[in-house]
Amino acid sequence: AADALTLQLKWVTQAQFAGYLVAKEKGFYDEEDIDLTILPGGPNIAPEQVIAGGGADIIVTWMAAGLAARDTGVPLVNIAQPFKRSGLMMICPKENNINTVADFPGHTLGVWFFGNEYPFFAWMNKEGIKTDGSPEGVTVLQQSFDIQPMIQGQADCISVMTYNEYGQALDAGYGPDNLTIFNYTEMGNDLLEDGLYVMEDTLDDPAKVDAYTRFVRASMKGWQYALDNPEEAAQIVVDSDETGAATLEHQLYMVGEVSKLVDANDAALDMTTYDRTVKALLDQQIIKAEPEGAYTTVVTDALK
Amino acid sequence: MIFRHRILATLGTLSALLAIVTPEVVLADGAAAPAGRLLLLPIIGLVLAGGIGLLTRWTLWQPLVSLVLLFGSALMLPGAVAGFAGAIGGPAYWQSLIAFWLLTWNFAERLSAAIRDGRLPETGTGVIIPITFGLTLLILWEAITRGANVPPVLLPAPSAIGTQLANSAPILWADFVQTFIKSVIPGYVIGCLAGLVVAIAVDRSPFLKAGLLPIGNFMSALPIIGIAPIMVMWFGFDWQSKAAVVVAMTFFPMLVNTVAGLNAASSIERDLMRTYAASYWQTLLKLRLPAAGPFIFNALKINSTLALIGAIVAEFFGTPVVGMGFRISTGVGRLAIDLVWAEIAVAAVAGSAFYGVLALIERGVTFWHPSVRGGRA
Amino acid sequence: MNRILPILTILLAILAFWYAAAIWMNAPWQNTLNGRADLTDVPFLTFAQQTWGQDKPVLPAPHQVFAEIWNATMGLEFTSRRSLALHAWITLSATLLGFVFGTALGVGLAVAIIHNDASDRSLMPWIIASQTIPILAVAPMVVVGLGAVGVTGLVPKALISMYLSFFPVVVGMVKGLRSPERIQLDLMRTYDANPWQVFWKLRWPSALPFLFASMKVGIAISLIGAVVAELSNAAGGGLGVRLLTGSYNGQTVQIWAALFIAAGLAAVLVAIVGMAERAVNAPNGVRA
Amino acid sequence: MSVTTTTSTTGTGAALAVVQAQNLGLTFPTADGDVVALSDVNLTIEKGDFVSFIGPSGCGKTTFLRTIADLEQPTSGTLRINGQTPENARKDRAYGYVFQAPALYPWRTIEKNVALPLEIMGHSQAQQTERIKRTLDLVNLSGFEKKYPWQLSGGMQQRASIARALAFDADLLLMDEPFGALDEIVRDHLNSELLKLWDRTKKTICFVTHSIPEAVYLSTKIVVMSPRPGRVTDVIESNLPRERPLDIRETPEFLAIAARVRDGLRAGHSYEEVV
Amino acid sequence: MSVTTTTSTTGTGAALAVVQAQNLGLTFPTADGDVVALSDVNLTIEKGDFVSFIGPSGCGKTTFLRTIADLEQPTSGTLRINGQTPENARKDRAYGYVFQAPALYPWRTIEKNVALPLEIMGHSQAQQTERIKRTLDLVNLSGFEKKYPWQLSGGMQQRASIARALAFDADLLLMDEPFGALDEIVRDHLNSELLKLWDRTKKTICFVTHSIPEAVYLSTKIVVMSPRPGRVTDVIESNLPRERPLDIRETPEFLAIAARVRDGLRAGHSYEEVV
Ligand SMILES: Nc1ncnc2c1ncn2[C@@H]1O[C@H](COP(=O)(O)OP(=O)(O)OP(=O)(O)O)[C@@H](O)[C@H]1O
Ligand SMILES: Nc1ncnc2c1ncn2[C@@H]1O[C@H](COP(=O)(O)OP(=O)(O)OP(=O)(O)O)[C@@H](O)[C@H]1O
Ligand SMILES: [Mg+2]
Ligand SMILES: [Mg+2]
Repeated sequence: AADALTLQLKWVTQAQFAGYLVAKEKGFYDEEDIDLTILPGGPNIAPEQVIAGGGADIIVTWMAAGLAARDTGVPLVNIAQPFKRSGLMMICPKENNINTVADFPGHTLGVWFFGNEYPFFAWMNKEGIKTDGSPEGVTVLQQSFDIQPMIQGQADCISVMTYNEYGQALDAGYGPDNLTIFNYTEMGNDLLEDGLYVMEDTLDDPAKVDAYTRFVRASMKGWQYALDNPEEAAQIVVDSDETGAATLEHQLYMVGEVSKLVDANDAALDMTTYDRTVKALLDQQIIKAEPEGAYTTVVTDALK
Repeated sequence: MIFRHRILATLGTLSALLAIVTPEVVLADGAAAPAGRLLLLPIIGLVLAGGIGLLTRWTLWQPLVSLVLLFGSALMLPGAVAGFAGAIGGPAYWQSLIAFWLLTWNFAERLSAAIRDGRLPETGTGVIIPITFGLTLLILWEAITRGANVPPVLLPAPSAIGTQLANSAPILWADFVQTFIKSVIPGYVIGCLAGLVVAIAVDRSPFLKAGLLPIGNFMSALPIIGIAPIMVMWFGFDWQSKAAVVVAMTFFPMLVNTVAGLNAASSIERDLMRTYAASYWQTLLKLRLPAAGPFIFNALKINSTLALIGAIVAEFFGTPVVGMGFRISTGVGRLAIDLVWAEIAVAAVAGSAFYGVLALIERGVTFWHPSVRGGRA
Repeated sequence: MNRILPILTILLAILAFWYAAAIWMNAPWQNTLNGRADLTDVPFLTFAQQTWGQDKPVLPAPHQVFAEIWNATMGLEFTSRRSLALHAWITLSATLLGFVFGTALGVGLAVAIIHNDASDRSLMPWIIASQTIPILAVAPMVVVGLGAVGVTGLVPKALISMYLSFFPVVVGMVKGLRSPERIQLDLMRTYDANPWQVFWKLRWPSALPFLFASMKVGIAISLIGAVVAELSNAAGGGLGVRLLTGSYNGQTVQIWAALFIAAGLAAVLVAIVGMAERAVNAPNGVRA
Repeated sequence: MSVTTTTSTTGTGAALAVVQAQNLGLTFPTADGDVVALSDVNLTIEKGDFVSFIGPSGCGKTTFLRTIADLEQPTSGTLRINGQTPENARKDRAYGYVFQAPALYPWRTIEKNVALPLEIMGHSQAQQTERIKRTLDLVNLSGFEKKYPWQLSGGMQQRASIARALAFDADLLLMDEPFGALDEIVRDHLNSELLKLWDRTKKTICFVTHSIPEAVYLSTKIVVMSPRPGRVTDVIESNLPRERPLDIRETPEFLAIAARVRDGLRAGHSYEEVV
Repeated sequence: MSVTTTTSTTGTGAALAVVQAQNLGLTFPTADGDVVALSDVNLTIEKGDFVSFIGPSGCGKTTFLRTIADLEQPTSGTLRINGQTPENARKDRAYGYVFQAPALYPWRTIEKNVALPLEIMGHSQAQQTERIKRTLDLVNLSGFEKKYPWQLSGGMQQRASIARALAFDADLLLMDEPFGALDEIVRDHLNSELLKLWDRTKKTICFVTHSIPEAVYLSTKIVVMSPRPGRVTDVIESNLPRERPLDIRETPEFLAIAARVRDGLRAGHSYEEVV
């Protein structure tokens, strides 16, 4: 019989996960003899918690959150890293007169928490800007998952993902000419985003490792197909969304943006970004010790 | 009554013995076995003595002493059984937990019977029972998380939560001030007052009653979760939006209860007021509001818990980086589940204290109501 | 007719207020938009219309919300995932299940508390404490925890509804079951009625008004519970999920539409409990 | 036993009439058919009258008092209190009412219950204290000021409710079996106190009782009613002097009136046939 | 007026005693001091006795009945019902109780209210129907079976509550002013019905009343009580024959007993000094 696997996504069903959705829809998992269940996430679902509780076999999460979880005793291991670059940005409307990082102090910045806050704090830490709300530092707001705080003027700068909220900002009439944009990748402050993680002990089981390998192979095939056929991929995403919230237009935009971050040919972890991620986390004492065995190449090696 | 006590006592004692005299325990040969077995003997003695003491009842102090003995041994049971290598999570372990539960229940039954008969004073002894129950829950929780090996990221053990509670006191305090003092209290006061005033207005004017009550019901039945993001959009990130959510949340129960309470005065009581040609306000103040007292307190108590939930939930949709709701949501994301539960514990204590104060006031104000007067007319 | 008139008047007042508020709240953004488009001296009426027609307004105008509700219910097949009717049904089923659980649990606990001193003393404080646990914090853990043992779908949501809705029922029922006058209880005592008889012939009938008052609060809260549970788990749909996704995408119109359907649902449910109350009271001869 | 005695008192002296009922009728609709509580009642009560109502239980005595008090609306006929509608009379606080049940508020002490009408009618604090003391003395409840109603015996509760109705000085007193739960001694005592009060203050009193001697002893006019439908069957004017020592009850005049009342009562009664 | 009359009836015949009280005392603690409701009560009631309790309001009559019924716990002395503790007697359903207030359940019709004890004691449906009909007939409430309590007059409610207590055949009847709200005719009627019932069934009856003629007419034994603290001041044995036509009330024997009761009542009364 097919190997049953459950994949817990980091967020709601959207084109950020197009590869997996397409692979499932196109039967790539069936071809690899994998019976995959995809669980959508949401703002209150911590994938790390789900996998620790045994609710999933594989999760999609950000490296910082994965390593932090490993540090608190959930032994997560990265088995593949389709996202090579970060989609995270901070945008500030021009009228707020923020043009460089030096202009930040005294302003209010919107940040997502729930495991998404690490890149921001790593960046501020690197720049030496305090985040405690003092006059020489910045005031941090827990931001909702949209661009309302910017429109409402509640925050001077807000966090966006290139493939999602930035699109909302564009729709709302914002753009490069009236926004100051801080792109984490371009600044070299990017931490690794969507990777695939499993529990460490399962890797002792060769049958499991084999199943993971087939899973990753099918997933990468899905990514390739999605990047090649953006329209069809967007449609598949919309059809997979049980909530009926996803719109074709927005998903199409998202596929386009995500394609800039994903490398469909290579699932392997990029060690420079990995090291930078680890260093940033260590600097901030988000993790206490250099992680050991937080990634494995057995799966990606087997793909080659 | 007494019959049930005996059954409970017998069952408890028997199942405690059963837990000890399992092959698992008796034949255990782990490292801890010899020492553990030594410990078992006095426990068996205690259980037997306590059990016999429970089944015979000569004087007041005698069952009490045996109860304490029994309760003490019950407390030690799971620990002692767990002392055997591999016994954690085994049948003997669970058996001892069941025994523990039965014995504690018996303890509570006995104690409350003694209070009811006047053998023990209400003040002082009265609080022992809920505390015992709480402790029992905590012990069971601890034992189950350990026994069943529940991952701490799903449900941490109370001991871990306690440690976190002690370590993060300043954070917890700041969160408490932000959420409870700044959001809950003003929101609660405004919401309850508004509910009361609207209920009186609605009751006063048939036009409003016909027009506003259905629409008011509709509006205020909005699931607050939904209005939370809207309130954040309208009132900003800080406590004002949370207070607004609390207002919206406490309004409906107060409205419904007060409207019901204002109809609680009996017809002869109203007739009396009619014979005095009492004005509307006089009837309201001297008859209908006092008669509505029990209903209004009902709403106040329900609201005391709703308010806290409302404020915390609203903080999920955007806050400054302080507040109980903020800490809980980010805590889950960071897998700092013990901090989350520490925060929950603070919320529970604060909410219970809030409720308790209201219940005390209620006893004072509606002393005349049969439900408060109780058996003694 | 004289029941409709007041409602209509108040409704009209609210609508007027709402439209005015929409102009006021959407104006800043509209000004920015117009500024960007180099539009100046927009006549007030046109401006008002603009504020009522924004894509993602701070406060959507009533007609936008109702158009969305109409399109998303009548305009679509029931089985379509975009159909609000479908999502409302998903939420409703969890609400009802949770409400039934919650009422049963609440009544059961109240009965235990009334009849057993030890339960009264030990349970009541903890029942209260249980309600001070912020449910949204626990809901995801419940969903995750139950998911880990393979319970998914309707039941976790219903459990959360139950958790919220049993409380008003316990509080109300304890009060109601204790409401008989002393003399009424004495009468039962002279018959040496057993607790079961005292319960069915005296306590229960006197508690009925309290039960219905509590159930009205309980069913509204039960709906909130279902929505909260949906917020923690986007899988499976429901009004909560619509609220959530609407909020990610800044789709205020969608949020409001989901909210109105939820409120409508709550109102209908409360009304149904009210009807049940009247149906039960009629044969009991309770004076109107 | 005909209504002729009644008609003789209507018509004239309307200017002085405190209560004037003409063809008064009242029907309660109930789930299983209408109950005619009052039908075709004609009655005039003049200022200073002491009128007792007597009749089998369920004949409409309470209903008639309630109608006077504007607590029930007649379904036919007219009713005038002091020449006004009952509603206006009520708003003028024209009467004090002692209900058949004590109807004390459980959250107020006895003293506070008696104070209730005084508070509502805006008496000063000093006046309140004085009147509470006086009326509680009158009904012999001194010493129980601070007790709650549920701490008193049935008769004490009833006395408290009498005190409450006497506390403010209404010119018309409507008393529905005020002494029902009291023993003979207290009753005699309160009867003579009530007579003194009435004589002194020239109040008009409507008094429901089941005791024939009490009715005869107290009244200037005794209204005998009969049930199904509730109607007035006899109105007996008493020619006893206004000053009435207790032993007047042994005089032949007294006994004659009592006999007439008893006959009227028995005639209106359905018992003789039933038993 | 001394307790000597009492002692003569205690001691002997204990085997037959239905109620036996020795040095019985009961004190209510209230917020502003204790109320001594009963003090040092000695009383023996034998099987077949018809005992009336008479005394000023607040003297402890209700409290004594409630103590017999195991609704209050004595604070001193002993009390035996049929040789048992009051609790066991209650569990044997040894008595029927008519409260001073009707205490009908508002959600039940009159018929259903009367059925209540029958349901609880597990009578068959047919038996219930038959008994309801019989007892409602007895109190002359036929035709009101389907009405709710609040649709009845005060006296009718009281009669319904009497019917309820008579519906199941208890050997001991405790009646607290059962006829207080009834007119003389109905009262006479119910008095003689009650006497017949008592004579026929040999029940034991404890009867609180405020009417001296009623007490004398009905009783084999009249207990006079006085208040503050509540105590028995006189126990008067009546030597009237068991069969008592209504006109027995004019005989000298009757009047003599009535006079003694009135004296006892007056002596126990605090009025004479107060007024
Ligand atoms: N629950 C109570 N708490 C405090 N005091 C009480 C209570 N019940 C009765 N009493 C007091 O006990 C005394 C006796 O009351 P009880 O009801 O027995 O009088 P009673 O003889 O029946 O009077 P009545 O003829 O007016 O009914 C009274 O002084 C009353 O105030
Ligand atoms: N609210 C009501 N609904 C229906 N019927 C009623 C209502 N109130 C009174 N009645 C009926 O009206 C009739 C007269 O009742 P009322 O209370 O006036 O009698 P009453 O003369 O005061 O009797 P009692 O001496 O027993 O107090 C009765 O048959 C009663 O059943
Ligand atoms: Mg009446
Ligand atoms: Mg009494």
